[in-house]
Amino acid sequence: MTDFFKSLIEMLRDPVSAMSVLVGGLMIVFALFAVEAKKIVDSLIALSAISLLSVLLFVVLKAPDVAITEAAVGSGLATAVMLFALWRVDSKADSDSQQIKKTNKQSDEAGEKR
Amino acid sequence: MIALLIAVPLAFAFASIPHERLGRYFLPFVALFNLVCLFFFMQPGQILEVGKWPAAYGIALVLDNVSYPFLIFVNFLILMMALSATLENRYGTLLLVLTAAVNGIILTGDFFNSFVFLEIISVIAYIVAAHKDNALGAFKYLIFGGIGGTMYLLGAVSVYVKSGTLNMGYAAFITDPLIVPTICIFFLITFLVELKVLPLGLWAPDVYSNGSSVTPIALGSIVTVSLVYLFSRIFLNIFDLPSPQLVGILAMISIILAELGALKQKSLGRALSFATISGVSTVVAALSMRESEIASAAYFYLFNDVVSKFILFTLFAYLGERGFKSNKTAGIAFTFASLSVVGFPMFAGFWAKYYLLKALFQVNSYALPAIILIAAVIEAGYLIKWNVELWYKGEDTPKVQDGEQDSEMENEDDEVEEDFIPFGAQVVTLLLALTLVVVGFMPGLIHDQTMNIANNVLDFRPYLDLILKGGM
Amino acid sequence: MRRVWAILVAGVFLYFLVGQFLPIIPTFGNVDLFTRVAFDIINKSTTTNYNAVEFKKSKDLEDGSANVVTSIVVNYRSFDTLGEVSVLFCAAIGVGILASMLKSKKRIEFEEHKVLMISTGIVLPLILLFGAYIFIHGHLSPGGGFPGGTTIALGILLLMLSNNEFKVTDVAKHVEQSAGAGYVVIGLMGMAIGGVFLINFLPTGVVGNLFSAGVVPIVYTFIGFKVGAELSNVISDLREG
Amino acid sequence: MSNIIYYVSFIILGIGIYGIVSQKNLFKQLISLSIIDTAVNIFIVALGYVEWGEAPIYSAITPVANFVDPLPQALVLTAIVIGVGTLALGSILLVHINEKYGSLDPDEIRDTREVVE
Repeated sequence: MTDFFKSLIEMLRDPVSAMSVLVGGLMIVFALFAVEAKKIVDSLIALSAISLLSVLLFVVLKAPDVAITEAAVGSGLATAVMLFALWRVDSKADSDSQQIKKTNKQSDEAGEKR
Repeated sequence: MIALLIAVPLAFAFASIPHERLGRYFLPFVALFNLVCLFFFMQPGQILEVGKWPAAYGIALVLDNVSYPFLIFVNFLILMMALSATLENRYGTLLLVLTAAVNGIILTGDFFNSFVFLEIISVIAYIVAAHKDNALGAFKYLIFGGIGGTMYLLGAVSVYVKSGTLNMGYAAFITDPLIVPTICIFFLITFLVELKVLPLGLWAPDVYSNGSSVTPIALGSIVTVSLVYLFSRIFLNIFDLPSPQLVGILAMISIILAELGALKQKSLGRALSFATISGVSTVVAALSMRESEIASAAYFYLFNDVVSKFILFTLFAYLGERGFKSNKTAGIAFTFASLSVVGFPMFAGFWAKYYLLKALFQVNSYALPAIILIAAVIEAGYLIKWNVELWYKGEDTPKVQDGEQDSEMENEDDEVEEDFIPFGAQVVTLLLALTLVVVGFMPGLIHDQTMNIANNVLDFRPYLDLILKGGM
Repeated sequence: MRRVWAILVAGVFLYFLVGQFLPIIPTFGNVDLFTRVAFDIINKSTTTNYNAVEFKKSKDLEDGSANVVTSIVVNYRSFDTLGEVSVLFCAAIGVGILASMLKSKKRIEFEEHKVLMISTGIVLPLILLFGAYIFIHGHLSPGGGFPGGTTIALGILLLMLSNNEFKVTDVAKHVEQSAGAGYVVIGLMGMAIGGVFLINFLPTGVVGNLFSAGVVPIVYTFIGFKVGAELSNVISDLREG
Repeated sequence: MSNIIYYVSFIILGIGIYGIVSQKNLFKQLISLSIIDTAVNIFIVALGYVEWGEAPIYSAITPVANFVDPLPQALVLTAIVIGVGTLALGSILLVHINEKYGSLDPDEIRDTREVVE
């Protein structure tokens, strides 16, 4: 058992492995949460958390260009675009009750019959 | 000079942003320009190193005996589509970028560059697939295409890691053959998704049956031809196909499933899309045999399948399931195309199947010919059923369907009886039907080209010499 | 049932990745760059013979940008970036087409915050300046056209969040068009002058100076404007609906 | 240097594939696709890491070339932007699906489609 811990500590000495264990583990948890979350808003937040954590990993992997691009494009813009889409999707589902959805179906059928 | 094939469509696409309808009028001229450039100013056997960097470091565009015929065929199809399809605003700009991307994916000699062009084609395909309010089909295609694109990226980077360069020629020369199958599995997954081999091609029926005159042609014929080129470039010319028997069996299963699917479809659009899947799966099954005879027959089969599906889908887009009572010419073209797909003698389809079966018997593999014949029988079944139904639709009154009306000539009196096919579409479908018949009589026209392609595709030596020769 | 099926698929793929693919790629870290193309690209010796590149000292190399990643993205493999720009171009047009086809024309409104209004007034110019800094210094510091353009687009997003009347006008379309056309024109100019498409025809100067990378800063400025205009169009299309 | 980071990116890739196949909600599938993109990007950059290398930029701190492999980073730059392009299209398609079928759950969509067809 002790040599296991020794190798663990020895591995954690250099920054990349340490970061990749800590940040990677956190990302795996967030990824699982993003996939399994009930509400879409939570999984969206988990997704942007994954992107931000991946920025940390890119910095440790000596890739500053990719880190900046991932921060701006990957987590910044992707989350904004998906949030806008989510508001449009949710506002449609929340604001109109089941009733409107029913009329939606009827209007579809009427549309087809015309 | 070769780069003009990609730069000119892109420049026109960027120039056509301000006004929405502008792109539509640029498209035929750009396609014509490409064809003229190809015929008069370019000969195969050239390499262009973009930015004057040596081929291994930068990107090299390779124009050799394999890519030259494919370029001509694809640009011819784009010209036909530009004339026949009714493009709403902004679609012209998209199709201009599609022209550049398709030319790019055929010309490029670089793994990552073909990934970028594949992604451009996929993004345009998602938008075009969402035409006619078919967002669900487009979204399913996006998910499949997204996974396919990521696999291709993984494949391209692992080729770089193992061979040190991204150029196709050098990479194939350097990578040791033991690990090539593992790397090729990534590319294989992408091609199984993009070439609609059934278990991974489940997105195709929804996308192709949305009744638009652009989607099935742009994706079904133009993109499919360029991806068959890339498939044969990567798996026949550069690397070899990992586990070819498995791919062959998968494609054969896909043929049968697609045919059975097409048989039980009630709507013409879905039947045609399943027929397209079975056509392309036949080509993939034949190409996976890696024999020059069979490959040339496969390319001939591809030519016939693409041209006849072009006619079938265009007429389906305009006439829907209303009969040919009011458009006799369209009916003739439709019947010619379906007979050619079935393989009726005196049509191109007959020679396609004939050469394929002959080549397969020479190699005495009997599984694929059996399946091709079964598929032909099933195809004959439902295509003739549809032809009969459409020709004799006149008896019961045609049910009103607001089909494609906003064509170039805005006809005000929208009389219900007279279904209007734009003049361009009529001309194009008749022209293509005519080519099917002409090739039916003189198969040599196309067969020599495909023999030439097949012989060149299978040996890697001239391709590598071209790259080593260096660019102009 | 779907979960079991999903675990099976993921498991098979992971087994292939770890079992067959991992052994053939070099273990993490011990990569010898000599066998890779990147060695010559780092030392900027693809056409000339090898001599060590020194920051602020070596002059008139085949490619002058200090940031090697930028030199790859814009100089050695600038055809990729041309394709890259058209991916974003098509995505922006696609969002435009699909947004205009939406039947329920409903603009997303945010309630106005006094604090946000005032702070945007202060912060926005800095964001735009920072975005411009990123893509102008693309060849010296990390980042380039894409993150710079996106920062500008996010600045405009902040402007949208802070006051509702703000609309992205057609100016963005024209900026996008002229920047895109500019990039292709530079490629064609390279063709006219150097005989080959997308050649770096301007002198490259000393590594590390501002004007040291020939065409690279100009190309990245074009890309920065184009990406900024495009992505602000995408966001405004999503919002206007 | 143990390849921990390879295993981490493979696990996240596996979770992404698991998400696409198992989740019914279409929005979740788009999010899983984005997770796959992020995982692949990390893997590619990790492929280019050289043990004692520095960030590949000539600067006052690193005047002489002792760099990590810059080429995978250039490839990932393009892959990230392509991922966002696909994502933007996916979200607008989702808005369309939601508007036409009223929900993003394939079962409800199937019912509405049966009613419609």
